[in-house]
Amino acid sequence: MKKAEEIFQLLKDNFPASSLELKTDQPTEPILLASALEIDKLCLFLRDSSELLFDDLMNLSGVDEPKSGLLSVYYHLGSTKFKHKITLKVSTDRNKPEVSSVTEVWKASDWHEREAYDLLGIIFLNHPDLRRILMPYDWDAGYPLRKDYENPEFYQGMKVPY
Amino acid sequence: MGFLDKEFNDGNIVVATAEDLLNWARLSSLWQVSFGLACCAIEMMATSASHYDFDRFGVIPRPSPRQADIIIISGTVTLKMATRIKRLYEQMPEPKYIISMGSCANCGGPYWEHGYHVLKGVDRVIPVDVYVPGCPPRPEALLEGLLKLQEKIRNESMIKKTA
Amino acid sequence: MMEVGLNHFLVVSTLLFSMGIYAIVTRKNAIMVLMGVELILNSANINFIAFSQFGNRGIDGNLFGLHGHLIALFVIVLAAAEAAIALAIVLNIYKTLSTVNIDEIDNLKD
Amino acid sequence: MSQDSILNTKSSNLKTEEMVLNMGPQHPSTHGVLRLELALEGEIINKVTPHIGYLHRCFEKHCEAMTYPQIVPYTDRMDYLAPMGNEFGYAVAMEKLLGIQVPERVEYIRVIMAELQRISSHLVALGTYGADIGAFTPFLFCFIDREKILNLFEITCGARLLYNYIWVGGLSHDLHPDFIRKTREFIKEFRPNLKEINDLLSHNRIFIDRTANVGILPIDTAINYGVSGPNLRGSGFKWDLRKDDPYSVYHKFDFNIPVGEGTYGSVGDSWDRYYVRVLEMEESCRIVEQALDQLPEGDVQSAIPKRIKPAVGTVYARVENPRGDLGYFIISDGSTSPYRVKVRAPSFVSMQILNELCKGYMVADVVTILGSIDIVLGEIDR
Amino acid sequence: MAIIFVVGIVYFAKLIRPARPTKEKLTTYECGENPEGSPWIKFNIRFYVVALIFLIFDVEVVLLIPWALVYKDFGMTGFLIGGIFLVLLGLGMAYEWRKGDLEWEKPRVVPPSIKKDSIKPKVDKELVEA
Amino acid sequence: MNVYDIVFYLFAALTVISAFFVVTNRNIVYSAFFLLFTFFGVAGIYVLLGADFVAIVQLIVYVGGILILLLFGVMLTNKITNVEIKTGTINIYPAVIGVGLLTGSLLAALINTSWRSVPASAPQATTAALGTILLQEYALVFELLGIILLIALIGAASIARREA
Amino acid sequence: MMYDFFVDLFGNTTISGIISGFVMSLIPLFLFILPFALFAVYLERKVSAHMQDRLGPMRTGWHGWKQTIADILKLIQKEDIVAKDNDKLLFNIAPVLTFAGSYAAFAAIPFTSIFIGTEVDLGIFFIIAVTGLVVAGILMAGWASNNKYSLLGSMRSVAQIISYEIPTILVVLSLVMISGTMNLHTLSELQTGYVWNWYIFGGPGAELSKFLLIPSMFIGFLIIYISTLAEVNRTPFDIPEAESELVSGYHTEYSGMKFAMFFLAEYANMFAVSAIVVALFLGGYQSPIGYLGDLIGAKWMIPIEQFSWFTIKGVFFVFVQMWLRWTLPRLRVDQLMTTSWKYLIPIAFVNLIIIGLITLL
Amino acid sequence: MKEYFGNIFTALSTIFIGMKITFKHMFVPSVTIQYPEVKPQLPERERNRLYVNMDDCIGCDQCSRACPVSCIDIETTKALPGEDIGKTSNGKKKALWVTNFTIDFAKCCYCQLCVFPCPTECIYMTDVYEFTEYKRENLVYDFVTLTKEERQEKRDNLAKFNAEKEAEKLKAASEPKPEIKKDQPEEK
Ligand code: SF4
Ligand code: SF4
Ligand code: SF4
Repeated sequence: MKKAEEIFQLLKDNFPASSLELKTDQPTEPILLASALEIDKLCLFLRDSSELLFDDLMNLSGVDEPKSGLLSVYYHLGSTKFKHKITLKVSTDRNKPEVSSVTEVWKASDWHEREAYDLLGIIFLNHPDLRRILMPYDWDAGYPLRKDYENPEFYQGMKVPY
Repeated sequence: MGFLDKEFNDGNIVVATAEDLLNWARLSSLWQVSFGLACCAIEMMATSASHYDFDRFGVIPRPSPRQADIIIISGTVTLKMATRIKRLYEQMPEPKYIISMGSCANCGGPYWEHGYHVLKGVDRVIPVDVYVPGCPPRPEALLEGLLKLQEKIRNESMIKKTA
Repeated sequence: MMEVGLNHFLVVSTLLFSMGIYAIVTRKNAIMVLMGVELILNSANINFIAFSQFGNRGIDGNLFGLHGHLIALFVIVLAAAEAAIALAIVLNIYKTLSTVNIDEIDNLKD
Repeated sequence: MSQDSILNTKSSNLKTEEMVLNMGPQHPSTHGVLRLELALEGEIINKVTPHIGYLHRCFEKHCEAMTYPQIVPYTDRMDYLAPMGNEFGYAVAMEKLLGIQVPERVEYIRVIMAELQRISSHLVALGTYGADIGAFTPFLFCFIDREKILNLFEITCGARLLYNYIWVGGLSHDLHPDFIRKTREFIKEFRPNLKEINDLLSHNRIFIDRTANVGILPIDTAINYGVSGPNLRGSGFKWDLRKDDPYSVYHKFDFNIPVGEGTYGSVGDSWDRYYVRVLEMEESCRIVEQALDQLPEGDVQSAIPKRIKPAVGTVYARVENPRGDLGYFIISDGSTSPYRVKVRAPSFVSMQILNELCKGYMVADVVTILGSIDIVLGEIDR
Repeated sequence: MAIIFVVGIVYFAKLIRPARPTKEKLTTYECGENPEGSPWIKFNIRFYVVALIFLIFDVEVVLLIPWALVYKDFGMTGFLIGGIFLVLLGLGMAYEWRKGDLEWEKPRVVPPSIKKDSIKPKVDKELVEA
Repeated sequence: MNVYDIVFYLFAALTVISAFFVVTNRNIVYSAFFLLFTFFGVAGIYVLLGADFVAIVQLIVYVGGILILLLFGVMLTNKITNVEIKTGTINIYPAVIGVGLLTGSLLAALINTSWRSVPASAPQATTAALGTILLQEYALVFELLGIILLIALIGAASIARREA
Repeated sequence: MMYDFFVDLFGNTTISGIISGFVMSLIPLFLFILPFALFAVYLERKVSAHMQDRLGPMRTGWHGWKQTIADILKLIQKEDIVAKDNDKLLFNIAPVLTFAGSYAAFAAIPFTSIFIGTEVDLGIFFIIAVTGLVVAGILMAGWASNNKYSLLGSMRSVAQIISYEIPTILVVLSLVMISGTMNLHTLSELQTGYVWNWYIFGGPGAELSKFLLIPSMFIGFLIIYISTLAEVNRTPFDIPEAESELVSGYHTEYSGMKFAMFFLAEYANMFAVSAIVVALFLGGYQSPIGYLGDLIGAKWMIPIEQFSWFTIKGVFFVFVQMWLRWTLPRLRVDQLMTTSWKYLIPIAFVNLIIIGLITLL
Repeated sequence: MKEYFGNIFTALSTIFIGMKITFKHMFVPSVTIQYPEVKPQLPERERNRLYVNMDDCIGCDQCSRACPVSCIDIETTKALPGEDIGKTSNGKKKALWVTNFTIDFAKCCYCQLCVFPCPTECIYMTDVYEFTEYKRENLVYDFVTLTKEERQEKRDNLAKFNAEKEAEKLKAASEPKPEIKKDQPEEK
């Protein structure tokens, strides 16, 4: 069982070059900010380091933040052995949203990432099979969970709005 | 062109009795495509389970639409699913009937406003015979819908039939 | 038309036989050829049985007539064995050469 | 439609041609509108490609448009076999975000409801699993018992399937005066029925032949794929959020966590996953009994905030739903409706393992394995 | 007779049933999907092998019928004649069993496993668990 | 012409016509299915010839066994990807002429031959009698057949099994 | 009657047998097969309902007895779809062939001592032979449907039927060895008397061999019942139409009356195989307790009694089939094949040899 | 070998056990409720079709705002100052004509969220579930007791009243006022 601060310290020691930041002003749990393109290596370390063993990717969620022009991804990690948890957040440019995929680290992230791609348009680099998952494959009206999404009038001849 | 395709301008007694018989057969043996979409499907399953027992009405599930008479649209129809439902419906042989079960199938239900991927009512793709309201409708409500459908079939007539 | 007798059966068998031959000669598909062979065997069987029915009953009375039946039986058995093996061979050829057309197989051999 | 099939390209040098078989969206045993694209070689599965989203009802978009209390009915509609659990999870997450302490009685009632819901959900899982394998009678027996649970819920909150019962900070109704008596009665009746189902199905030789040694899931793979709940426990891993990450009042009850033992095959096969559910129902009965014994008095609505307007921040909370870890990730921007809600639906995550599990098995086994994962499409597609 | 009956009833049905073919209706059913590819795949060779074994056994059993009817008249000799035949049959059976031809296609199980460290980590080797 | 004759002509027609379809149809699956009727017709002819046992054997072995085997074979060996499964034919004209000549000469021969035909005896149940002959005279053949079948089984199975 | 007429006509028992069988089989068709199939469907629904604490059809007539009639009337009205990719000719022939095959089998079933469709000496083998037609019909249906489920379903169905034919024949063979006849009628006659004369109890007589035979006969009975179950594709052997995998197998594409043909054939077959089992092992039409007609001296009653006995026994076994179906899950294809090839056939085989030896004693 | 016979034995015995159970169930009375003849006893908290007691409704729009589905459509018209609309049963004075109160039961998800905030408890759930319709439009229920003409009259009255007031104000200040806002969102 490790506190977020300790984990942060451990990461800092192992990735001196990376830009890491711990946001502790949250009402519930602290958030560890990381960089989008290094997240895979970071995660691999988090998973395999014998002190951390974050073997469980609890959740992965994409968030649209149009005010700051960003798309973010939150990772909620847990360890089944030590039972500690950590929240990671990476942000990427809304116009060129690219985040390294963590599918190689946790297979569980596969569909989560596809979903984030499908609904928010975040592109996960190195993802084995980045296709739309929930929306139809031929949906071309954009990414529905973005705040500025407009629903199309028709899809395959069917009226969409009420 | 079969007997049922024909229209009779005036109903003589033979046509009328034959029609009653055939209508009776049709309404008492409504085989259903075993097909569920969402939460309503669970209530549909409950309806065919022992407590409500669809079989009492002669409704048995058929896995293939080719042998079915009714399709119960039980749940949310999404845009992705709508084309499939249409095809399924098309593949059923005439005469065929549709029960739209639950708010979602009726008009999008709770998802009518913000559901960007929800078809607002299955009647936009296929013609619905009976709308059963509820979210989900109680099994009794579905049974009532079925009875209503049977009533509709009973009153169907070949005399000046328009279908 | 005359009463149905030995000749009638023989005619049927002849027709079957020639159609079998025709299949063997003209069809490229090995399985088709096999079907032709089956037809020929059938026609032979008709002959056997027709002869044992109408033909010479031999010295030891009626029993001789049944030998034809037995031989037909044996033929059927052998036909089954033949079909099994021949088809297995065809399948094997197909597996290797991806075709069952005889002439192509011929070409592929070289 | 061009992308619909990714398996259209077949390498020409393959000796045995691959056949692509569609299962679903309308298929009797895909448990809803799931489409599986099976790449077969003979009858052996080379690859299973699940296509989901046929029931994508835009839950997350709705959350952004709803106020916090209005979201509850929508959470019901995700895992429609266990709405109480979904509401519970949402309530836990929101209370964590708001920092509310709810009265004891509320927590007890929530636990009772969640456990009854677990039983009812597992009953459906069992029943449909039997039906998938061809035994239709156990399916109906399960539904008979489930119907009794639904009646319990109905007297409490008036709805049979989607309850809108557990609210942030409280409950919509207090228990019905008859509830406790009826629940005890139900549990008394239920135990012999469960044994009957066991005799009829679980230990039937044909059933065992169909399920044992089919779809073996090793622990480390399971964790890596994020598999949770009975599926993970079926692999022999003792992991239950009710014990390992306790929430609500679960720490006050005494119950076991059944794990798969490989009774008839290897640990982690379909039979184990199935049987873990059977055993869990018994444990749930025990929890319900204990909760009924200890049920404190109190007001169930006292802690419901008049207006829910949490501070800016994020929360992630998870509960043990019948299908596994159900997590809610809520971002609040300080208004009356959430900025973003993301649900970690257990079936959504568990479903990914399907391809791995099915490889090398036969067409019939896909049904078995899929059934043993026990998915609910409403939750996968949300 | 049966044939006449069936044809008759089907024709009778044709008289009354409606026939309203539409394009979609005439597509092949495949769970509501567009049928993909043709069903005419080369399928399992097992089917063939089963048919083959069946054929041989069928023939042998058929040959046994006349024997079974009369072997009692021949006493032990009769029984032995058929017995030897049966033993041959059994031999074939045993052979097939040994060679695994009686097995239908069995699941070829590859329990799933995960590849660890598939991306080359840039972290200290000591910290990484194998 | 009595009923016997009618039945004969029925069966003969069935046999010959379906056999004709078998050899001329370009779709090999059709050929195989028509073969069913040919075999059926031949079985009928056997019955007319008083060979009830052989007829039954014909049905069991040909219809129930060989035909299925052939069908499986056809289905296994044809890449039937949505094109009609056709089999090519070769040298049709020479074949037609040749076979026509052959048939003609055969028919001529058989009609011109006066077979020493005796009237058909009233057929009786043949099975038991067949069994008797089998055990009395053909015991060795019987065993030989067993061996042949064994060999066929082993051979065919191992050929089919062999991976190319 | 009919039979004698043909004997007069041809002076030939075998031919007359078969032909008169075909003609006479028109009678069972309307008198028995159709009503029975309808009744069986109704029975199935009722039995399953009651096993599941339900009620089953209730709303057409008293306890829904008119339900299946309505079903058939409805199926007649249904549009009959022949999809554009189907092979029209074969698609249409297949149900006819299947129905004809399943129903020709009825020709050889001895319902009473006087009423029997045909006196084919090869009775039982005649039934086995005509199942070949069913097999071809199924294969045809699957092929013509141009549908993956149908094709796979029909292939499996055929593989299953042929695999289970061998244990059936082997058991039949062992019975032929004991009784020395293949005629179902004669076989039934042999089992006259009381229950202990039935072949399941070792057959008539009271020698030592009879008692030695009892265990073998029991095994034989089990084997033949199981394999006939498989031949008519009933649970636990209903893989070809296993709806959870293959939608509904080879008749997925069939609608309307053609589907009804398959449907009726299935239920007719259920009775046919039960009848075989009854005729072979359970005394056929013989009463287990003697005849009332004998008792009161009314000879004319005996056939009626026999007919009822036969029907009762047959329906009982149909009932058991249903009972099994609503109890058991289904096997997987490979398990099904294993059951046949590795369990039933070897056991039937050994059983055959043992019976052969015992009979020689 | 032992396994071989063991398999046979377990298969037969478990099949037998199963058959025993199903056979037993043949004689267990069925649990079926024969619906159209026998109607189930519904609990008092049953949540089905809503009912609005229009006599008590004060047109406060609380229910509509609480509804997640926005299937309640309320239009109110202010009563004229001198008009007395009456009181609700718990003594609240009404000040608005409810000129339109429709609930679209085709959309409603029967969540009961609209019931709780109502100040006069005039909207509540009933146990009526049998209201299947052949036409979807029939599922939109209008609870207003006023006739069409009366509604129009009220609206006209208010419009006239407002116009008069407007005119007065215009006269008074001769500056434009913003338009009167409607209190429910416009439907698409
Ligand atoms: S109507 Fe309600 S219960 Fe039915 S599918 Fe829609 S949300 Fe679910
Ligand atoms: S029950 Fe729910 S959905 Fe229906 S009107 Fe009330 S708040 Fe709206
Ligand atoms: S909350 Fe009650 S009083 Fe207010 S508008 Fe709705 S029904 Fe009328």
